[in-house]
Amino acid sequence: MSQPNLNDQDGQGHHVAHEHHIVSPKIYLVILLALLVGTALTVWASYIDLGILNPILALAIACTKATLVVLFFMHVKYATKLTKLTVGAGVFTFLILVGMTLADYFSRAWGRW
Amino acid sequence: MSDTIVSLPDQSTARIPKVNFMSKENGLLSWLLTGDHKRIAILYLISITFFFFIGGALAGLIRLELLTPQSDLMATDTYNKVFTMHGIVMIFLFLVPSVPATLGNFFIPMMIGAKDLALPKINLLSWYLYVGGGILVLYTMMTGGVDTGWTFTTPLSTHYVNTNVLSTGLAVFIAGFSSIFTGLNFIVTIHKMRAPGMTWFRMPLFVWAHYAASILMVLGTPVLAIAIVLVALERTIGIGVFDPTKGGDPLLFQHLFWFYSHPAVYIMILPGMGVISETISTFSRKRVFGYTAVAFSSVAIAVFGFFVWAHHMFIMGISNYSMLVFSLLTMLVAVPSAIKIFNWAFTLYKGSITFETPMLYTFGFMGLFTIGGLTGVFLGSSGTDIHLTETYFIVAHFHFVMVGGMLMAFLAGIHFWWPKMTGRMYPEKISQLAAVVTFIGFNLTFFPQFILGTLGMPRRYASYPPEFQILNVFSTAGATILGVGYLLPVLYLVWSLKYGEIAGNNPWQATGLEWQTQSPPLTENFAEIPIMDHEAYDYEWLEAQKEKEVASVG
Amino acid sequence: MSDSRVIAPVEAAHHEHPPYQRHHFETYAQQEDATNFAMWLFLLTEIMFFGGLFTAYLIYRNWYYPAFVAGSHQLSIPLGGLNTLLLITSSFTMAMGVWCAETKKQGGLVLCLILTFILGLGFLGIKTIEYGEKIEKHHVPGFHYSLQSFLDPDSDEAAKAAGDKPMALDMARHTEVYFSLYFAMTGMHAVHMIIGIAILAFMIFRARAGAYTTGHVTFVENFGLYWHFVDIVWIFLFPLLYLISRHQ
Amino acid sequence: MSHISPIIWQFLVKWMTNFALFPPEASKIAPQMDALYFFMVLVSLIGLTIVILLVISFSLLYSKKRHPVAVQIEGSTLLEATWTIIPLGLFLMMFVWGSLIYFRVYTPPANAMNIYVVGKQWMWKIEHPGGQHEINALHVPTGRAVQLTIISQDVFHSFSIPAFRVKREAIPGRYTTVWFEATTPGTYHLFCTQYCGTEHSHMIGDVVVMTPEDFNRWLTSSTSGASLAQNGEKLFASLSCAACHNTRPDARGPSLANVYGAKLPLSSGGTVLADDAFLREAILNPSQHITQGYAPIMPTYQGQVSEEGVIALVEYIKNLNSDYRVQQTTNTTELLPESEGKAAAAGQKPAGTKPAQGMVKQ
Repeated sequence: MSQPNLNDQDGQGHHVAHEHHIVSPKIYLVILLALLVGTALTVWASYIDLGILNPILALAIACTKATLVVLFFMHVKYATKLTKLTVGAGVFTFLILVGMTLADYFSRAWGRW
Repeated sequence: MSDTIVSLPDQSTARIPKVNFMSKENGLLSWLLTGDHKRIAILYLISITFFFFIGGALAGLIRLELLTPQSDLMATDTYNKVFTMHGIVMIFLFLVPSVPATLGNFFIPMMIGAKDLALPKINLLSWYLYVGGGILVLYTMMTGGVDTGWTFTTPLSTHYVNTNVLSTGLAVFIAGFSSIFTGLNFIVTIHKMRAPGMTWFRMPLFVWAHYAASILMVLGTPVLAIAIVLVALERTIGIGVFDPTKGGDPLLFQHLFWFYSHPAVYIMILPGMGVISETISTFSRKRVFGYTAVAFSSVAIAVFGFFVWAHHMFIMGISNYSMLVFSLLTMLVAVPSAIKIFNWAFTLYKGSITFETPMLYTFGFMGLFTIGGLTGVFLGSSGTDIHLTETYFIVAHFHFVMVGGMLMAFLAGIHFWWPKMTGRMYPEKISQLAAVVTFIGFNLTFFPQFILGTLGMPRRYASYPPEFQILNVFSTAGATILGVGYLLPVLYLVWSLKYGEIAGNNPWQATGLEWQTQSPPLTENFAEIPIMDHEAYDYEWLEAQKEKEVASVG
Repeated sequence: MSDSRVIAPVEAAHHEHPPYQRHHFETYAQQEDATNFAMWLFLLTEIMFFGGLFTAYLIYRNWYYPAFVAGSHQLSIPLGGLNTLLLITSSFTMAMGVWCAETKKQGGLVLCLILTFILGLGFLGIKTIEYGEKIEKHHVPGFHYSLQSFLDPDSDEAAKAAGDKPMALDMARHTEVYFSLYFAMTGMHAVHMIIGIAILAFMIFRARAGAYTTGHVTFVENFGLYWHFVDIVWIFLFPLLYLISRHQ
Repeated sequence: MSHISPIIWQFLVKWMTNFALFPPEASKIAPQMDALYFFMVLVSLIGLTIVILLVISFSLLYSKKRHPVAVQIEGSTLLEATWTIIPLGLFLMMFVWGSLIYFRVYTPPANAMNIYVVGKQWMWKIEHPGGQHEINALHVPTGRAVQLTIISQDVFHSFSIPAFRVKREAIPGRYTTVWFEATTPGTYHLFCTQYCGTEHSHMIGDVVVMTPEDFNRWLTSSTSGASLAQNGEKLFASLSCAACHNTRPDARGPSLANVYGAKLPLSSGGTVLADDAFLREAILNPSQHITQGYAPIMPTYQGQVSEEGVIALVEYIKNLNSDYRVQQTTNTTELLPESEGKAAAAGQKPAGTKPAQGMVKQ
């Protein structure tokens, strides 16, 4: 937790021990637009034959959109290290589950078992 | 008496404090709607004891059936139901919540100097979920039981049995959420509710162990939940995710199931290890040897615990490359446990040791857990796993860890904190007897099973070739002794509620914050929030405190 | 961050607790922090819950790619796309709702919550239409599952429009795995939506009484996190389920 | 010993005379696995002894009576490093040793004699290449590598022979293999070790190890007339496989002669080794395994051929060294009585499966 900030703009603001960012609606609007553009982009991209890149591109766009939501709508950009670590831990364990299971399936094709 | 550290107040004048968390409000509703972590812990203690004895009775039936090679006491399908219910009750309704939901619930806030867990309502909800799961399990038992084994192996559980898989699955799902909420609550509490001065490395190791176990609960349990949802969907509407006839892969279920169920064994054992750290320090009057190493080994077990699940599937057709990776990681996860054992042993070095009941259980834990852990390496090494897996060797191994380890630790903890929870001492002599009886009974029950497993006797068999009978007779005889060993504490602990000696604040002269307040504690735990100005297990600080008190009184 | 303002904290005397502070917390900030952290931990369990489904999806998509393509062609991009728009917009209105609560704009909060509620309902409505279509075509896995659309794509408008070729029977059968996952994943997502909408209704009721605009915004914030999480799940479900190889 | 009751006495005598710590070593791999096992037992005993000695000696030396005031010790990096590194080293050694044995058990030699095993609730069906069928029994010769190709017809089973120290899961929908070379004639236990439902504990049998001469005698005495490959040939004919898989220039499918063990180019790119598992997959899920140059027109035989039928077909294709026999079957397909081939092997759906499963409703 950061040190108390006495630079009170809200006048009657209640006490909070850490800086509580309020993200402005402008940013929300920009993010909304970015998400909508991302959706359009991902639909458009799926109609173009990019071979192996198709799913990768789709997932890349989805990841970008998710990151935007997490960072801004969910305020993680302004959150404590602990929250960031928590998100990281979630993604990490998710990747362990998906990655190590898939690794088993892919490597089954390499050997005779 | 110089061979004990027990220091009780003068029994002729001592009284249980009038105001404490139990006396504060009366009536059933004040318990059922409570937000007090201590009351919820007591509720949990009563309910898990109930389910422990149900599971124990089922274990008794299993041992009775195995007295003879034929399936003569019950039919094979009854036997299958009995061992399935034994597994489900013991794992989901006893072992997973045993230490965390009772002792952890009661003492984590007290140890870190908080008034309560961060989310008291969620804590109560978690108990209700537990009870809901428990009632569903009882309902399952009443309406014919289930015979999938606690592992719900597909496609057996989805297509080939006609028993109550759905209600059992729902019960496990619900009990799983109870466990998630408990773990979540602990993590938040440990992060956000520590008293001033209570830095991470001043926390008792009990708290560290629970922190590690909670991470596993929060991240592992949902995967079990989704696996069970998919099994239920497959049974009801026939989706084909695990069904080989539709192109699904039954092995995928194993992956998802063990992704939870392997970490689950660490959920079960880590809190027990936390108890041992407390008792061994208290009864040797010494700081735990290598505090940091023990703390980090808990976290290491939690982290590595997520990378080893496929060692349950070595012979089940995972790729040989996966086998290599998972076997290697399994060997790595064994190391932190070895570190803990040696650190505990060296905590005794140059201590001033006394042998009260919790310490006897602790010694029992150390011996049995060492055996349980080392035989785990037999199974983690892929070569010997081929021969030993799916036999009684496995059964013996996890009973050594779970019963020899966790249950011993649970009993050590219950005896250790009983004076704090109730304000009264348990009777020392008979409880020491119970500890010894348990240890003997346990070894007689489960050691022969290692030999049975090596000889090749498969697990989950209602009948077996006659040459295995003798070892099974030993095992059943041991189970009888073990049963006595487990019944004794219930009797004398209940007795002590009324007739036990008044314990006073700190009968063991222990250092934890929970001992520096009255017994039983106030609803708010402390008259005022303590300030932690010393390291954990600081016996010199404790001596200084005592001298200060004497000085102020004198 | 020039765009975002900082509400500055004021050191509060310890004995003056706001009414919504629970007794076992020392300060309100501690309570806020703790509940927020708890919500994040809960979302972690949600990630892992969906993680199992995504694992299954990725495995079978690799095994039965043609079946997944054909199955995906049965889904309507306009409906799915519209749903994505609805959900993203509802995420925006929810974020605005949190902003209104933080800046104590009661009217704005109620409006945002109602908009979120309507958008959420709209999403579920469209999902119902889509499910209805699947039921009509017997694409629900289970005993009445029909392979008609995949063995004979000319008989099926969606398959015809996508230019599907008739599939071999063995691969066509595996479309059932695709639809199993489709229903499991979107179904689980819909369950989360339904829970969210129920909580939203409760919150609208409370917000009109002014519950969240007195400075105690944790509940709105935490619900916002939940709602955004559900949105994120859909952000992945949409390309994974609807947009497999549309270029054929 | 008169005060010991006779029953307990008998019991003790029985125990002393039957006492064994490990099962008989009846295969080549068994002594190797036991070496690792006993090494681990030794390490465990030493480890356990160290822990017990530490606990007991410290308890005696530093009990409160003898040592009233504890000396506070923080820890010792050197000691902790010792008991981190030594167990780690030992565990890694066990890992490497164990993995070597694992690979040995699951890598059959090329010249191994192949026996098929089908697990179903609740019996083991063994099929020898010569057409000998066994239920819950397995006859094998000594001194010869025997490979088991195992599959389950319904749920997970596990084929375990403790005396050979081998075990392999029988998985529905997939072949698994294990091999052994028996050394000592005798009768040994055969268990199903994976819980598989009500009669799990009755899914046991005997493994009979015989000298090669005895084994040959047994083979000739228990033949059922047709070999597995011959059964496969009949099935091949009755399913009209040769209509496409022939050598005619306009053949719609690839010729199957000498296909076993070959590396086949796939139309999806890459090559695949045509082993048992591939042949099975190609029969049941043909469109996923299209050989280069051929159209994906082969129908699936999922639900039409039982696992035993597939085994017969696989065995037939394995032994197909020339197209001569195929030509013969092409010509004689019509001549074969309709029922014979199907009755021989084309089967019903796996028992216990719900009837609607895997059925196609159109």
